[in-house]
This record gives sequence, C-alpha cells and structure tokens, in this order.
Amino acid sequence: MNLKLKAGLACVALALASAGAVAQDKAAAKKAPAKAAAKAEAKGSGEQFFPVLVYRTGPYAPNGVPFANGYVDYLKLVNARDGGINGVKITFEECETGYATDRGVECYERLKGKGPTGATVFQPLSTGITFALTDKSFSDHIPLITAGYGRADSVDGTVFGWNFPLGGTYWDAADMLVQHVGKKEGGVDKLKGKKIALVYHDSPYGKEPIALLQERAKMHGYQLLLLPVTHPGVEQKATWLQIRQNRPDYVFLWGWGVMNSTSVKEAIATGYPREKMYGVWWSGAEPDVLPAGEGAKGYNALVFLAPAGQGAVHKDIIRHVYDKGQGTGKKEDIGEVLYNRGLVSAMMGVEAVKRAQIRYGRKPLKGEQVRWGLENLAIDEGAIKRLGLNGFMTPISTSCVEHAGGHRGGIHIWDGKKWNVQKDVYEADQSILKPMIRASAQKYAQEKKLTIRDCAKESQ
Amino acid sequence: MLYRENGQFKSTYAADLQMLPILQDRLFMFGLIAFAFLVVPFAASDYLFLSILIPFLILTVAAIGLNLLVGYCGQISIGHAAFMAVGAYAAYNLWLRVPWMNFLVVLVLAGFCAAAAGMIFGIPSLRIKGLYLAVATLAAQFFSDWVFARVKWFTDYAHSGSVSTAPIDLFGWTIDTPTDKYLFLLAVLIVFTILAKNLTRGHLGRAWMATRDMDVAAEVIGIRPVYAKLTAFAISAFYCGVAGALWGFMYLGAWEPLAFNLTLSLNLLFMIIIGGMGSILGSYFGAAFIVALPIILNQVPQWFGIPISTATASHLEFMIFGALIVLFLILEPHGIARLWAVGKEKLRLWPFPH
Amino acid sequence: MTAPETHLHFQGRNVGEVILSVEGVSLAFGGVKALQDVSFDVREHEVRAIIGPNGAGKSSMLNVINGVYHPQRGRIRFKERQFTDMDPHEAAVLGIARTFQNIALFKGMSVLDNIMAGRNLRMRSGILAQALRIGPALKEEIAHRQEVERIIDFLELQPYRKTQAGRLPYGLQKRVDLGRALASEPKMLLLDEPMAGMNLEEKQDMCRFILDANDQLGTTIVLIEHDMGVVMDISDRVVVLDYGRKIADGTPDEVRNNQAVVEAYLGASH
Amino acid sequence: MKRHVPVLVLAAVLLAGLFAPLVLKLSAPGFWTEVLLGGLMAGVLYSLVALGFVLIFKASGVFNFAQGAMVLFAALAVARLSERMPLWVAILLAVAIMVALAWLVERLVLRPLVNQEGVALLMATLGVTYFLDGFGQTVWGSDIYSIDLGIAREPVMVLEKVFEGGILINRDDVAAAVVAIILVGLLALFFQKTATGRALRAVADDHQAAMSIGIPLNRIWVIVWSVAGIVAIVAGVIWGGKLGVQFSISLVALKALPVVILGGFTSIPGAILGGLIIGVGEKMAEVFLGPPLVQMFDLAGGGIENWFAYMLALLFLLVRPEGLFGEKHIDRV
Repeated sequence: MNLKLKAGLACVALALASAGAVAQDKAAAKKAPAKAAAKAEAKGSGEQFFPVLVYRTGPYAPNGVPFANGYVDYLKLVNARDGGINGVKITFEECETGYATDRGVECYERLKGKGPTGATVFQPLSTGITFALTDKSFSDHIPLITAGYGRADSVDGTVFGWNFPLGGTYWDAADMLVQHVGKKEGGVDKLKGKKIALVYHDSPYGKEPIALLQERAKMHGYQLLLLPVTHPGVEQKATWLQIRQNRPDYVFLWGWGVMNSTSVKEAIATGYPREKMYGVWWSGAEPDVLPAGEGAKGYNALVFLAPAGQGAVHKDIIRHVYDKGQGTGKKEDIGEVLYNRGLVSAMMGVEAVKRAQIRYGRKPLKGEQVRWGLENLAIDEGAIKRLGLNGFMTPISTSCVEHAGGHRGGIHIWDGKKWNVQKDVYEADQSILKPMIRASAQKYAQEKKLTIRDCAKESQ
Repeated sequence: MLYRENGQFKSTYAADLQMLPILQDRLFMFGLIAFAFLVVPFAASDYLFLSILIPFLILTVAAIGLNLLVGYCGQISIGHAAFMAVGAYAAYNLWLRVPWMNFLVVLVLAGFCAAAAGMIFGIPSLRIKGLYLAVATLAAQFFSDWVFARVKWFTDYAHSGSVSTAPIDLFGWTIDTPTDKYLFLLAVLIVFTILAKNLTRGHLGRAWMATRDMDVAAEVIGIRPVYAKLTAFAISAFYCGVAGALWGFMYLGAWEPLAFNLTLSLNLLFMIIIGGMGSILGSYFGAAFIVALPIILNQVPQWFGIPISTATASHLEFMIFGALIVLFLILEPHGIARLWAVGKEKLRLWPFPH
Repeated sequence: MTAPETHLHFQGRNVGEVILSVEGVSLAFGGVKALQDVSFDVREHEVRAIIGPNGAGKSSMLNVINGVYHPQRGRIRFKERQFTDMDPHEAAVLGIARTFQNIALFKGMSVLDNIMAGRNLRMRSGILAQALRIGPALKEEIAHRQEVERIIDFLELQPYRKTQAGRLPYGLQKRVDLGRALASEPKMLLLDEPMAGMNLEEKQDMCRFILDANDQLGTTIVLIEHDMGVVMDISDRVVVLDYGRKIADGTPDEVRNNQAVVEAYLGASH
Repeated sequence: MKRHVPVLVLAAVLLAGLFAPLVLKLSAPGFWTEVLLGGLMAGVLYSLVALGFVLIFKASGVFNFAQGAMVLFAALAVARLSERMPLWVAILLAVAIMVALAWLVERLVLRPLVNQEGVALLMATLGVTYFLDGFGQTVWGSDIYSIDLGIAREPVMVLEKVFEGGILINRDDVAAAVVAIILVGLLALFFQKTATGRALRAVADDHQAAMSIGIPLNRIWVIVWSVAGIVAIVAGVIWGGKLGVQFSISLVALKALPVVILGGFTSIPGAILGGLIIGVGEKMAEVFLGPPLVQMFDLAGGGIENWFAYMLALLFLLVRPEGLFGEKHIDRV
C-alpha cells in the first residue's frame, strides 16, 4: 500500500532521533553558543543556573507539584526582588522525572552542563534518584541538597562529599518520633513491651528509617512491626487488616503520594485511632489528609522545617511574582506545607551561593565552589528573620564533616481544617545516630573504594 | 557504487551461508562498525553517551534477547525485566562477594542465573499459549519485584534496599568515563549480535521458528517442543540477564528493584514490535526508537522555545508516544526492519525499476 | 554441481516384511467415535493407500500412527517395537514422516529452511557451537545443506530456495511439504491427501515424486487419497475405512469389486 | 471426567488453606471473617475490571490492556464533573464520554488493525493506555480528586455478641457490593434478553457466523467497548469513592490480570468467580501466610499479595490450561 507514507514515517522517526541527538550535543556541550536557542534566559554570562528536577505528573504529582511551585517561586522572587544573588541573575530549567530513577538520571545528565558554570546544585526530591546521583556527584562535583530525605548516612561529609541532607535525615525523623511517643508514655523506658508499626512506602525512601527504629527497639524493648506498602500504595487493605489484628500502640507512616491519603482512609475504615498515627514530614501535608475528610482529624505528623502558613517571604512572593502574573502555581496554594518546603529548599541553595560568593566573589560559581558555601552555611535566627522565614525553620549550621547542619523538628496535628504545630521541639539523639552513620558511611566508602576527605586540611 | 548482488556468484555453500551474502552489505557494515568505534567516541558529548547511546546499547542486547523468544520462537513474554533484575542482582552479589572475579565472568554467570530463572518461568509455556502465556509471564515480573525487595541477602542487607556499584576494572582498564563505557558496551553488543544471528541461522533457530509457525507440524518432524521452548526462554533470559547486569553497573550505578519494573518490560516489548519481530536488526531500530523518542518529545518544546509548562509537556509526551505506537502498528505492523528491507529492495532495482 | 557421496541409499523396489501393524485401534473424541477396532499392516517398500468417504477417520488413523492422537484401545507395532501411545517426535526419530492435508508448512521460513528443518532431528551440534558457528557446527550445517540440495533438485524446487514458503502457490507448497518430510530420510512416509485440490498436471508430477521416492529411496508409503484413479494406479494394497471401521482391505482390484466399498461410496455420494 | 481431578484437588487445597487459620486457632473467628470480607471486597473490584477485559476479548479478540486507563479516565471524568453538577448528571455525562471514546478507539485503532495477530493488538491497547494517561491528566488534572457518594466513612460494628471484638463493616463496601451485583445482573439480562446481547454472544462464538447473519462487526465492537467503558465507570466510581481518584488507579487494574487468566479470557462467570477467589486468596495469604514467611526467611516485610494472585493463577493453569470456564480445544491436523 502507501509505501511513500511508510517510508516517510520512517524518515520522520530517524530524522527526529538524529535531530534530537544533535540538539542534545549542542545543549550539553559546555560552551556552545548554539544552546542560546534552547532557553532565552540561559544566554550570556553573569548567571547562576539552577536545575529543577520536578514531578508534575504520575502517581506522585499531588506532592511533586506544590513542592516544585514553591521552589521555582523562590528563585523567581530572588530575581524579581533582589535582581538575582548579589546581582548574579538566577536562571533555571525544569525537567520532569515522574519520580522514576532512570528519568531522574537522564534529567541530571541533561541539565548538569547548562549555564555558564554548569548546574549549581541538584534537589531531586526522591530518595531513589538521590542514590543514583550520589555516585555521579563524586566525578561531576555538583552538590546535592536533599533537605529531609536522601541517604541517612550522607550526613558524614568526609565520605559523602557532595550530599547535603540539610535539616535532618530519616534517622533523625524516626528518632524524634520515638522520643515523642516515649514522652507521651511518660519516658522512653515506658515503651517496653509496646508495639510500634511502621507502614512504609516500599522503596529506599520508606526503608531508610528501619535501621534506626530497630536500633531504638533494642534499647527500649518495644516491638517493631514492619508493614511495607507497594508502589503506588492504593492497595492497603491487607496492611490495615494486620494492624487491626496486632493492634499496635502507635503507627508510624512513611508514605508518599497517594499512599498517605489512602493510609489515613484505611485507618478510618479499620477504626484505628488517628491520634496514634504519626507521619514523617513527607506524610503531613494537605493532600495527605484532605481526601479523607473529617475522619483525618487528630492525625499527627512530623514537621522539621517549614510548617504551613504564610510569612514575610510569602508576601514578597505575592507582591513581586504573582501580582506581576509570574506565579508558578495558584495564588491560594501559597503557604501549603509542601509549597513552603520547596521554597525553603530553594532558599538554602541560594543561601549557599551567597555564602560561597563571599569567598569566591560575586560571579557565577561552579559546583565545588557552591559546595564550600554549603559546608559553611550559618543560618541562625537572625538570618531566618532577615529571610522572612521567621518561625518557618530551625537554624542550620553546617561544616565539612557535618552536612545536615540541624537535627530538630516538631509535631503538628491536623484539626480537620489546618495543621497546628505543637510547641515542644525535639532533637535527634546524635549519640545514637553518629555511630550508625559512621559505620554505614564506612561500608559505602569501602564498596566504592573512596578516599575519605580530610576536613582538617580543607577547612582553611 | 550501485547496490547489486548480481555478478556475485556463490561457488560454495559456506559462501552462501555467510551472515551478509551481499558484498555491499558487508562493506557497509564494516564501515558502520568502524565509524562507531573510531569516530563516535570523539564526536559525541557526555550527554549523548550517558542518556542515549549507553541505554540504547544495553537495551538493544535485552531487545535481541526478547526477540529471540517472541519473534523467533513465538512465545510472548511481558515479564522480561524480571530476568534483567535477576542478572543485575546476580552480578552485584558476585561482584561484591567474589571481588577477584573478572567482570566478564561475572556477566556470563549473571546471564546463567537469569537463564535458569527463564527456564523456570518458561515452564507454563508447555501448557499454555499466546496471550494466556503472555499474562502468565507477568508472574515473573511481580515475583522478582518482590523477591529483590524482600530478601535482604540480595541487597547485602543495605538498610535502604538500594544497591550501588563502583567503576569496573577490566584487565587493568577502569571503565569509568562515558566513552569507556560506550566502547565496552559496543563491543559486548556486537558479540551478542553475532551470537544471536548465528543461533537463528542454526538448527536451533529453525526449531524455534518451526515451533512459532506451526507447533504441531514441528513436533511431527521431530522437534521437541519442550526443548525448543525452554531453550528459547533460557537464551532469551540469558541475554536479558546480561543486559540487566550492564544496566545496573554501566547505566544506573545504583538501583532499587523498582528500576526493573513492568514499564521496562513493556518498553522491551515495544522495542521488538516497533523494530520488527523476528529480526535482529529490528531490535536495534526498536531500542533506538524507544530510548530516543520520550527524551526528544520531552525536549522538542524547548528547542523551539515554545513556552509550555513541564506538566503539559510530559502529558503531551505520553499522548504522542501512545499515538505513535498505534500509528506504527497500523502503518507497518512488521516494524521498522520491514521498512528497511523494502528500502533495500528499491535500492537494488535502482536505477532501473521494472 | 558435483554429487558428493550421500546417505540416501538407492535400491530397486521389492516389497518386504511387515514394517507397521495396527492392531484393534479405537479412538474417540468425547462421544464421537473416530476409529473403532481398526487393524491392518504395512509391508516395507510398499505403497499402501487408505481410502474412504469424508469423516471415515482416515486422517485420524495417520495421526494415531505418528502419535499426534493417542488411541484409547489397541496398539501399534513399528519395526518390532510396540506402542500404545508415543509422542510425534518419537515417531519421527523412529523414521515415520508425514505430510498434511491442509498444508502445515512453516510459513515464515524460506523453502530451504523448511526442508532443512526436516533434518533437524539428525543435527547434533550444541548450542554454544551453533552460536559461535565454529568448525563442527558449520561443517554439519554444510553437510546437511548438501543433502537438502539433493532433495530440492529431486523435487525441482531450485528456483524457490530462498522464497518464503507462505508465498508459494498451493501446488508448490504441497511439494515443499513432501520435501520436508523426505528430508528426514524416513523409513515410512504418511501422505495425507497429497494431491487434494491439484490440477491433472500437478497430480502427475506429484505421483512421479511419490513413486520415485518409493523406489529410488525405498521409502514405505502410506497415503490417503480421494482420487480413485490415482489410488488404483500407484498403490499396492488399499484399506477402506467407513465411519471409523475397516470395511475392506486388499489389492486395488479386490477392493474395487468389494460390495461393502461400493455401497459405502454410493451411500456417501447420495 | 479424569481431567477434573487435579482441579478438584487444587480446589480442596485452597479451601483447606482458607479455613486453616480458623482450625489452627491462628485468629479469632471475628477477625477471620473481616479478612474474608476484605478479600471479597477487593475481589468485587477485581471482578469489575476483569469483566471489562472479558467483554472486549469475547467480542473483538483484543486483550485490552487499556482497561485500567479507562477506569482511571472514567473515574477522573466523574470526579471532576461532579464538582460542577450533581453526581448522577456527572455519571450520565461520563457514560456519554466513554461511548464516544469507544467509538474513537474502534475507528482509529481497531478497524485499521483488524485481523492483526494478538500481540500487535495488545501493544496497540498499550498505546491507547499511554495516550489516555496523558490525555486524562491534561484534561482532568493530576491531583487527587474525590467522589462523594454521600456514604459515611466511619465503620459500623456488628455481631458483637457472636464474635468477641465484633466485625467492622464499611458502608461503602456494602454499597459497592450491591452496585456490583446489580451491574452483573443487568449485564446478564443484556446478554440473554436483548437482540444486541445475543448478537454479541454470536460474535464471541464465531466471527464468520456473526458476519453471515448480517451483524456489522464494527458496530458490535463499538457497543462492546462502550459496555466495557460503562463497567469501567462503575469500577472507577466505587474505587474512587473509596480511595480517591488519582493516576494510580490505572496501575491497580493490573491486579485484574491474574483474574482473567484464572477465570478464562472469554468467561463472564469466570471473571466474577475468579475475582472473588483472587481477592480472598491474596488477602488471606497476606494476613495469615505473610507473617510466618517473614519470620522464617527474615524478610524485609511481607507484601506477598503482589505475586500470590499470579502464582495462584499459574498453578491453576498448569492443571487446567483453559482456565476455570474456558473451553478445551483440540489441535486438528
């Protein structure tokens, strides 16, 4: 039949393919002027390029979208309000990962070379992708900010030279939760003989806390019940039947995406008290509780940096970005938990650049220079006020050895309309974490045949 | 030079049994290989290597493997990523626990592990056919997803369940840079292509095709279906096992079981259908198509500076991808390989079509 | 090309001992009785015909002989070996080959490969050897290719070597089917309506091939055929089946004059 | 009847496994009943999705991988429409949409691909899946949406005096079961009583025959795909009402695949019974078989329900290749 058509089709396909290849070549080649075509903003020098890995589609879009909006809005704000970072304009480009590791790697490779100095810092918002990118960071020298996720052992800067789990890791989170429920029982020692069930997303993300919880279980003699939920997490009937059977005293929820709301619903359906459910800070946002309606009332979740609500910075964003019609998302969504978390994540990237500029001058910086900034972050209460984030985060101060810079967090409770942050703040017990981190990091270093950094030498 | 085979008489069967009986084809092929080895390494950028070429090379191995089963032996499998997973984790554990072992040996052993798994999950093919079998093979998929997520030994008790590898050292050559990986994978792919081609031309290949075209008749002329089907499953799984190991070590570097999920299986199937079932060459086309298409679709808007949100872009990507699949199936059910063949026919007659 | 020494043993035609005997075979699908207590024998080198109206169970008989169907009762003796049931490929290994009523060629494969496939059960080289296609495997491939070329010459299929079997006209497909069966150098060849739907010319060719195979290669032939003329011409002895029962057995002349047979056919034609 | 023996054995084993927890005192009867009910509920949903597969396969010989995407699409449609209008209007509109979709699929995909072999068609439906996933999210958005069926979420406790601890029943589960039963009843009527229904059965039995008695195959396909679409709506609404409507629903449809191989591609009763067997089987396995397994092999958590269904189906196919109600066929040569 229509041979022409067929042949034509084939040609189109092949042409597309080759075109793609060539264009990529250009886009990726470091100092190719041709890439100007790719992105208007990416032209010329005096620009700091921020790659933005997002997932606005797929099972995890409900959480990925607000985070991405917050992240991008803050970058826009810095340009609109301060004309960039001390005059160095911010350029950025989004790349859709769909929360899939291989797509994430592809995005990384696509974006790492862009901008006059290459990518500043990556924030994949996926533990799986973080694992894959960690390996690459050693050769590419581009830092990874994994604020509140990623590898727990990457706190150790001597091994994980490029990972920055700013503000805390899953081991911190798990530790705080145990402390909290301990406190409710009237002392961690009272946890003896109690049952704690961990309902977790069956992926590196969900599995991270297990090690710590087991460690603590040994110390306090509570029984740990592991209940994995398979991606994407809409099938939880059996899980919650087991909970109904074992009647644990507490349920820790380590979910993401639609899994969170499903868990809350199943809890309602099996009559498990929401007051005894504690989500990690990724299981404590509006999309997690709203679908469950009234029944979600009383559900608790960790909150480590930015709870819901609006502050000075949000007003700036509305004034400088949204009122100019530059907004990324919907105006009414500003201030959601995940929006704020994205915002703060972006802020930390920007602050790192600011810090680094003090040492390397007010010009576009390379990845390793930004790393210096990240290793010398000192965001104290004053700084937080100046950033208009008063009450939205706890201080962070990093060093070459200590890449988290903070291990504090609190609890907030859903009252059916909004999240209410509780007053008492917990700090993860480093005496327990440090040895675990050390051991795990050493193991990694051996497997990868890495040379341990000597921070003492580097610090001057 | 005109593309002709006339004037090239075969005086021996050996000559007639060559892989590429036509001189021009041989020359073209050698030229292509030379180009791939000598020019590409210097021409291509890191991005091209890491995001297109390396995945393409690895997935082609897997696609060839699946094609041996589906295209040549006529047994459909929607679960072949499972065998890639088996290969990957087998390789990881060998590499981890037997550090002195040469990576090539590791690859082969990984392949054998996958082959064993392939034979086990191939057993249903002795009782059930066609789509029933296809759906049944999903069992392999979901079982492997589960096993590698649950049995801690496979992941060396990593608390995250994610494993990570280090650059491979082969006879003192550390395969680290994209170019190294590319060259290594290219060599592997060429070897596996030749092996596959030979197999399909041998009596095993004939046994497979006979089983595919008419199983009863095949049995009547003395071909044991058990043998034909299980060898097909085993060898196909072997290829995927090796591909899986390479996928883990050379492309991902660190991975969790999700890296070998159903989507990958379906993509493999797409590759051979789009590329051409029962055609080794087709596996190449298919892999290229499926690897490149999403990436390109995803970036087209940017090249032309079309202001379009990431979300819309990737939704469009889904839609166009799906539409193209259907379009291809409608316009050329026999895949790109057939287009290629038709093109060659035309060329052969050119410039004197009669 | 120069003819190399061959495995095909040429010999004159002499009907020998009983090679196959079918004893009291009965076969049923669910309620349908395809064969009921059928017994007959076949002598070496002879041409044995099975005739009968449609649905008489002729094809079923062949399927029983080479193990596609397994009879509920009765047994089959082939060359001093007894079977109640065996798998088709066992039959093939023992030297029973067959062609099919509605051609069962491997449509996707070339004529050459179809016939080569007929020799598969004689090819020994291992998987690895084939994959590498080194010495022995390649030698084997070539040796068998030579045999196949003889069959191709014998059946005058030279022009179609590399053509896809599925693309050939009906008559030629039948021929390839025969070639594939002959390729395994069978002791006994079961032909299921080898001339169905052929014009006179084609039939004559086919007859020639069958007879040549029979006396040049010394293959025993069992054939089902509707064309009485053909049957009477080429076969030594004839079995007549009707509704799954044997109603007559003997030389063409005996059968021709057998009352039961005549009635059966008249009955069928009414 | 010899070939039934292994099936009966298998059935016996399954039943034994079903009641083992009770007999071995592994669980309170009340809890066991809850698990059973939970399984049945999951089973109902599986059956509904499987029903879509079967309908389409019967009539057009297409193994419709897109069924899951259709469920998602339908659910999204209902959810988003019901934000602007009363639920029943939304559902009616959704029906119209699904019919239109069926018509398009027939026109643009099936008709051009008619008499391709099974795999190609399967792949085509995969293409449709990708398209629908993208299209659905573009049109309806990719957030989590809810369908409010106006049923209270809080469970009710029943039979407290019979079993200690009582049994938790969810109203929406009960509602779902009722709706499902009604739907199946309607379908049965449709196939038995209406002319179109009989026509569909004719097509299923033999395409040629159907053609010969003058039924236009194309229209049949449109009808069947529409019916499958409507089934998808019901499944989507029930599912969405329970868990919220979001992309992930399309993935859960994979759970219905073992059901169709267990029940047989062409058997509606097979789909329903198979769904229930799989549903109960996997929940029971997860709750009662999982923990011991985890203990024994020191696994990182259970989750065996993800493959148990397939293993069950496989086991079954090995003893009975044609599935529960599939018909046995003999190769003629």
